[in-house]
Amino acid sequence: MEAVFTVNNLWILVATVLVFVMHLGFAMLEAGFVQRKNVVNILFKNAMIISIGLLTYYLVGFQLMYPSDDGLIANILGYFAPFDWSNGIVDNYAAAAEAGSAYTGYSEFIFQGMFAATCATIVSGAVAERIKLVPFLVFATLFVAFIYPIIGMWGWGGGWLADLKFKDFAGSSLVHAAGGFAALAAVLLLGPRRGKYRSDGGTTAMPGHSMPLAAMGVFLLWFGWFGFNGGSVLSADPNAVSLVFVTTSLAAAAGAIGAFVMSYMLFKTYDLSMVLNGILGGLVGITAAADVVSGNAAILIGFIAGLIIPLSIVAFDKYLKIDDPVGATSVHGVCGVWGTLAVGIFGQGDFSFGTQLLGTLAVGAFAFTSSLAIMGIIKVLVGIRVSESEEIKGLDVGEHDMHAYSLKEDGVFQLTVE
Amino acid sequence: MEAVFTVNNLWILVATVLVFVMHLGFAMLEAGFVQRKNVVNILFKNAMIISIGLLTYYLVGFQLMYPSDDGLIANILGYFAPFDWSNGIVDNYAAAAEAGSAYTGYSEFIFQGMFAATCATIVSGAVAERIKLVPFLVFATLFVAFIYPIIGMWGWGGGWLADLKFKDFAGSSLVHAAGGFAALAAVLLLGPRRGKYRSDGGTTAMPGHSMPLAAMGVFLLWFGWFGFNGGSVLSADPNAVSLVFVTTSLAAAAGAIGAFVMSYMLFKTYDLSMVLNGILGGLVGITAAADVVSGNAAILIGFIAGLIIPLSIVAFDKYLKIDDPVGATSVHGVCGVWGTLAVGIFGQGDFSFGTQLLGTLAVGAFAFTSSLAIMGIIKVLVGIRVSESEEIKGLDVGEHDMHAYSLKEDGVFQLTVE
Amino acid sequence: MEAVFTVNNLWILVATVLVFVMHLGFAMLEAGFVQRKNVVNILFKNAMIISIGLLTYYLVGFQLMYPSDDGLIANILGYFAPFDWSNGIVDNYAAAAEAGSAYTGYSEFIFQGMFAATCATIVSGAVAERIKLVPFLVFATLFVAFIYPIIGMWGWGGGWLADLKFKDFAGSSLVHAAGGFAALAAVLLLGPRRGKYRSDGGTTAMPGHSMPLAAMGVFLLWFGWFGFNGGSVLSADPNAVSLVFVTTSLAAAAGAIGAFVMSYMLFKTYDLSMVLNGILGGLVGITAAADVVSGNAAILIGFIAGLIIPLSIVAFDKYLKIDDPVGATSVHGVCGVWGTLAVGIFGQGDFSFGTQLLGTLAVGAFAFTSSLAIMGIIKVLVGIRVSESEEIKGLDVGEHDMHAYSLKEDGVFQLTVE
Amino acid sequence: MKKIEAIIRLSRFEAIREALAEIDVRFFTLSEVKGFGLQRGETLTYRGSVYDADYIARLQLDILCPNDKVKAIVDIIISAGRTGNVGDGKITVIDVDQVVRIRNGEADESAL
Amino acid sequence: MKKIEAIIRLSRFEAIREALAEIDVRFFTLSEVKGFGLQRGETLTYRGSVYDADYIARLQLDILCPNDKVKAIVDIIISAGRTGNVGDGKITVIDVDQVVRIRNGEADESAL
Amino acid sequence: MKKIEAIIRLSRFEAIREALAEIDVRFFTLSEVKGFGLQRGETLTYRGSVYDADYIARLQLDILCPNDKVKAIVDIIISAGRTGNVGDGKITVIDVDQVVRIRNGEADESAL
Ligand SMILES: Nc1ncnc2c1ncn2[C@@H]1O[C@H](COP(=O)(O)OP(=O)(O)O)[C@@H](O)[C@H]1O
Ligand SMILES: Nc1ncnc2c1ncn2[C@@H]1O[C@H](COP(=O)(O)OP(=O)(O)O)[C@@H](O)[C@H]1O
Ligand SMILES: Nc1ncnc2c1ncn2[C@@H]1O[C@H](COP(=O)(O)OP(=O)(O)O)[C@@H](O)[C@H]1O
Repeated sequence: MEAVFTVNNLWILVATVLVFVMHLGFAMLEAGFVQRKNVVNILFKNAMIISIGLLTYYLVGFQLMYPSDDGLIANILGYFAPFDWSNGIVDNYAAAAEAGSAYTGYSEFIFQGMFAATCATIVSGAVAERIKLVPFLVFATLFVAFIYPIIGMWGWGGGWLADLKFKDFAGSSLVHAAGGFAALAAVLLLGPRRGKYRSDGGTTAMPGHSMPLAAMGVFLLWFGWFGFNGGSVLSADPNAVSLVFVTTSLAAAAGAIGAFVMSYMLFKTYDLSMVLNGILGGLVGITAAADVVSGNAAILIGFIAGLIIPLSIVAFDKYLKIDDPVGATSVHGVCGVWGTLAVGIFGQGDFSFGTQLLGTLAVGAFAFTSSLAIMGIIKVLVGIRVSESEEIKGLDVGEHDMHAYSLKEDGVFQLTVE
Repeated sequence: MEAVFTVNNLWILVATVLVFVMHLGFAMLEAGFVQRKNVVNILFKNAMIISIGLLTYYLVGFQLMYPSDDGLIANILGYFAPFDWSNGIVDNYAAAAEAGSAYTGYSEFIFQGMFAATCATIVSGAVAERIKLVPFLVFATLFVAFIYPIIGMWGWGGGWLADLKFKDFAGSSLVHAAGGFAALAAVLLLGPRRGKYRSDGGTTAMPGHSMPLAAMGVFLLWFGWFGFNGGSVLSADPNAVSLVFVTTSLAAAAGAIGAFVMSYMLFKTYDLSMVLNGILGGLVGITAAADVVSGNAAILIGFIAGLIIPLSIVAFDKYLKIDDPVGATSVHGVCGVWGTLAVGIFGQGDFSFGTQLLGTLAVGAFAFTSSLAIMGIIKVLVGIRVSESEEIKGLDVGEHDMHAYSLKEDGVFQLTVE
Repeated sequence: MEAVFTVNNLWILVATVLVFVMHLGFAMLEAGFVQRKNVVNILFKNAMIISIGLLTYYLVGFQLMYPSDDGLIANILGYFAPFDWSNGIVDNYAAAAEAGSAYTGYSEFIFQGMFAATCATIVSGAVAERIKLVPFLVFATLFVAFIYPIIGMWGWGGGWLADLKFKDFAGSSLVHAAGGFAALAAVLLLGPRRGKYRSDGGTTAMPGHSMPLAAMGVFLLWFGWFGFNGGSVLSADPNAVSLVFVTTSLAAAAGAIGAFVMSYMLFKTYDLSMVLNGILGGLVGITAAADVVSGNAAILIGFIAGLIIPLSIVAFDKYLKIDDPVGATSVHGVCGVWGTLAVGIFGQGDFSFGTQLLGTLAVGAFAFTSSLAIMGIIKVLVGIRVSESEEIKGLDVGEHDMHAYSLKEDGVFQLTVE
Repeated sequence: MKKIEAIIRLSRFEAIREALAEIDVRFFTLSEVKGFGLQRGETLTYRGSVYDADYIARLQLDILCPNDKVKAIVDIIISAGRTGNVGDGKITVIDVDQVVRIRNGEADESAL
Repeated sequence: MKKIEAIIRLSRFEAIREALAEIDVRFFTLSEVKGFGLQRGETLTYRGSVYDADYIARLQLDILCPNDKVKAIVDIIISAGRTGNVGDGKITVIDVDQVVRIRNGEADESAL
Repeated sequence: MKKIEAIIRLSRFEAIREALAEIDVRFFTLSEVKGFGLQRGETLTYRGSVYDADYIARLQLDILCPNDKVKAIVDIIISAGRTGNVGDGKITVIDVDQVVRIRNGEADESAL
């Protein structure tokens, strides 16, 4: 039994490493999708978010999400304390395994910590190219400290959604829709990038500066998702983990096809950025149901997510005039909701569409309103948007006194934009 | 025994994740080796191939490659059906382990699926910068649906090569030479890039647009190869997997040295692109023999593969006038053959050089002729090559209406080539 | 027990793969931090170092580091021989596990080999943009063949530091400070880049050419560090490995915060390159103590390392006028020393600050003087620095006849600098 | 015929282009240049070393036109290109001997 | 002396260069410019927003030459640079007061 | 007024800029160009194919100035830009009809 415990624990740790890579994936995806003048800024935010996220989750988030007692208040709001170091260790592996435990407390913390930081990262792409650095970091800290853990506790920490048998395997709602709706709130408060919506009613295309970075980001996210979904089995159980690998991969693949088809129908071209987002949509879509559907259902879930992506992106971008440079609201928000509902449609087991709908709406509404509140307060206090002149010259020079791609060679000269 | 089953299965899954990363490796390598105007196109193809590959293998390829009965027809051609979902699960881990099984059916499918997609990717680099998108995707689909599984079945699915005791551990022939010879067929039908061979008999250098991307791709491929070869042990057996890690790494390293030496002798310069291809040559070379050679032999196999690389690339490029922008025919085709033969020379065990030769020729010939047939039919029906004007302006604008590196900042302006 | 052995061995192999990725991380980090005209050169060096490093370690280094007898001479200098292939195999897994063994000889070799190559890579960044290629490769070979193994043997191969109970868990001193001090020696012999220190006493900023590559490198290094530290547990022991994951991550995160704070205080801007180096500083800092400190102590160790980074980089760069383009001396040298000392301050167990100080000084002094000697001899014999005109036009054209980012499209034209 | 060379701000380009189109000047050649003048570049920092990016990205607009259109074009660029801040740029007018259209060899005014 | 400025297609550059070499014109300066004229740029799409890349990449060839070589050079560029499609570009000839070779201070014709 | 166009080496730029500043010429426009002349580019190799990079990166410095400053500027550029090796570049002086400052419409000498 010691061996069983060890292999289960090892998988959680390997999965942790894979989820960590998702932060690189997000960093590259977002860097690729922003303009050249804002690249340092987005990289800076990504490097800080994983760091702040882990520390905050250690100091506050973890205990809030997995409250150790279950009194009334704790059940709703959890409580506030750092991760209890003495809970990390398992005394007797064989006994623990016998008792159904699959990993140490340290493993649990670090695996969950990577998730928490992921959720904050989702917001950073949507608000790119115009948000002030420090206010954003404050928001991210509060988000990981309170909003994410409270939502997580509802579904995974023994809260009311868990009691209702709401099913969200690895977090279509609890992570992705939460991040997506928080992003939506932030974008609404922030407004579109300067020049995005013209006075003639048209929408200006603002192409990302590097498709190789964006593509790399998506491949790395898929790579990391094997840990995100596979690790959410919370053991190395062969059937469960391998099933999740298959459903996750098939959904991602089908997401690419769905986006390929729909974007061709809409735009009459083969749009790489849509196919990349389609893969992510498929991954987000399968995340809630990855362990309770067949391969065929996984393909369908992913394919539909892929179809949704171009429609949703265009709807936000052109019709609702909500400016989200990386499509986080569509990928994580809309596909997160779809994935949660898909459990109610395709899930093999005792799942209720109504509960799924209720759960995802509750999560979305809470993430949205609480983010709106926090971001709104920050906006009132110190402002959240860079000045117009800083936006024109770019946040790299404005916030970081730096270019992403230096033009200086041997002291010859250095270019400034405007 | 449950623990043994679990750890074996876990390794296959981790190896799956590593083989997945090879797709990112290929995408970056190929993107780095093409011209700036064709980067979106190559990324698009890579994103689609992994997606189409997995789905096709699920729907057709897997059952064809591992036919469940072994009647006469099945033994030659396999049969046509989607992956049988109910075969995914293992009922009793301990019993399965006792019976020698090391992983679930899901694990087998997803690990093999990643291989299948890899094989199709090999072709994409060789035909880069001039093939039409949709015809290529159709070819890739048919390749993963039929050609690859039939070849795979011969050697790994109980087919005639298996009966002859042909040894190809992880696919020097069955994956790499198959891909390399398919690439050769495609390139022959397609012709060289415009301007590559001048009327004065000279060869125009068409440098890849980004060496950092190419180098990243090679490191990622080496990274993934630990799963490709290590996972092909098909269990986590400590001696076997660790032996394979050592031989694989030493051969890759020796491949770099071989290419370093030979390219310096030929060109009197330190050619990064050759050293990168040398690493890949070493990896392809060791793939057939990775579990049956010593460290010294692995070094020799890799070193010779490294020596072969510059010779073969120059032979194809300058003398045979076969235009392969990434060197796939040399890396996968020629080194694949070399690796297969090396089993007959260095392999510790009962291996016959003649059988190895027969096997690799059969695989190469079948991959070549069947690819020639499929691609030829597509060529006749709809054409496989973009128009000259599209080739001049680049496939990114031609097929995707997009630039890889946008020149547009804030709506100021956007550059078109010609 | 067979299962326990298998899972332990599997973790060492997975950790090997992760440490391998650190080479990609270094390659990208260093490529990002050099000027555009020296990118091919740095990539070439990184591709060669891992290759040369593994082969050299196989041929010489491993036996020197882990001498099989322990006579007087062996205890000090080890002895010279290739890795003994027959030692790779374990006959009976269950028996071996019972006897406390956790992995095969092959696993040990390949895991250690990746470490050895890492140590040589540290030097390559510091000497970038002006060192001659072949002399550097000769140095790297000798470094991996002799200097690193001798130092490693002292601490990990039963040498005198081990006898003194010097504690260096995964190599803050034995790997990182060794590399950092070797880098310092090389930089002193080599001198600063042309134009770096002006006649007016000022320091010229020479910005790296690509922040996305640099950021990617740091994320990949953090990724690989899970294997570097986690694998140094030398088994998959759940408590130990998961504890190490937590301390490693928290220190890296705190390093980012420390560098954020200190660089803002010093420069009044949010310097991405400092935050990236801060993460690395935190990782190097925790490496000696990762298995013997609590989360709080890990945060403190990382945070202090992060504070040190900007101070140390500025001290070297501006005041000592030691020109190290990537900050290897600060990240690996200074933080390596700090990490070793931190064991004496925060380590839970019987550690002596004095021994830690003695050990890190001995390691630093030996790495420094022996590197100075080797590099000095090479300098006298063949020279180590490229010519001034080569430095101006860049090493890519000078040593490799190649551009990192080709400007040639379809044979239209090709640009040379000067 | 004259060649008008205008050094302008990137951010005024769209406005100038639209204004020129209104007086039917739709053909020109653009290049990216670096300007050094009264307006100074940003102060940048790299690993603690502060340096000035003395140069400012500008666009140079080259317009070939008949003599009688020069005044109109110059006036349009001044009004559409002005922000009033230091750094708005300069317009230069140079005399041209000859203009030929490569496509058909048409020369001078008919080549414009 | 004159300065000839030719705005040409990227794809005709090699041909023009070879043709010029035949009449012994081997020295010139090139710059990358963006042309706006009758020929329009590609239509691009990004995440569903269609936009025109109004500008077309062109090369500008600057050749300094004595007055008597102008006609030959212009003719060569016209014949080697022509595709016959809209967008072949323009050649401008401008009078130059003075040319100096930095290396040795040689002036005018001997500086060419 | 004149427009001085100097094609110079990248590596001489700083020296020229400082020398110009000493005679109070602090405003100019730079562009990156590719030079083709007596000095030849590097020989490059890609996957075994050797090719010449015929072109050499150069900077073009455009300086607008009153007639009486031309000689001083040309002399300064010659002395600060010279290495004595083939490839130091050329200075061209062109007559300018008119210069206008976009910011305030000031014309000619007062616009400089
Ligand atoms: N004497 C000059 N010669 C060439 N270009 C000049 C000259 N003076 C100014 N310029 C160009 O005009 C741009 C704007 O000039 P600047 O002096 O900053 O502002 P303003 O024109 O508003 O006075 C400069 O960046 C430079 O490109
Ligand atoms: N009036 C002009 N002023 C400056 N450049 C011009 C002018 N007209 C054309 N050009 C340049 O010449 C190029 C070709 O011109 P275009 O009108 O497209 O074709 P054509 O010369 O064949 O009629 C344009 O892209 C532009 O760079
Ligand atoms: N006739 C010319 N027309 C335009 N530019 C020229 C001409 N001759 C030289 N140049 C420019 O001057 C640069 C230096 O010229 P080159 O002949 O190499 O050296 P030097 O001026 O020392 O004789 C060239 O690279 C080119 O940019």
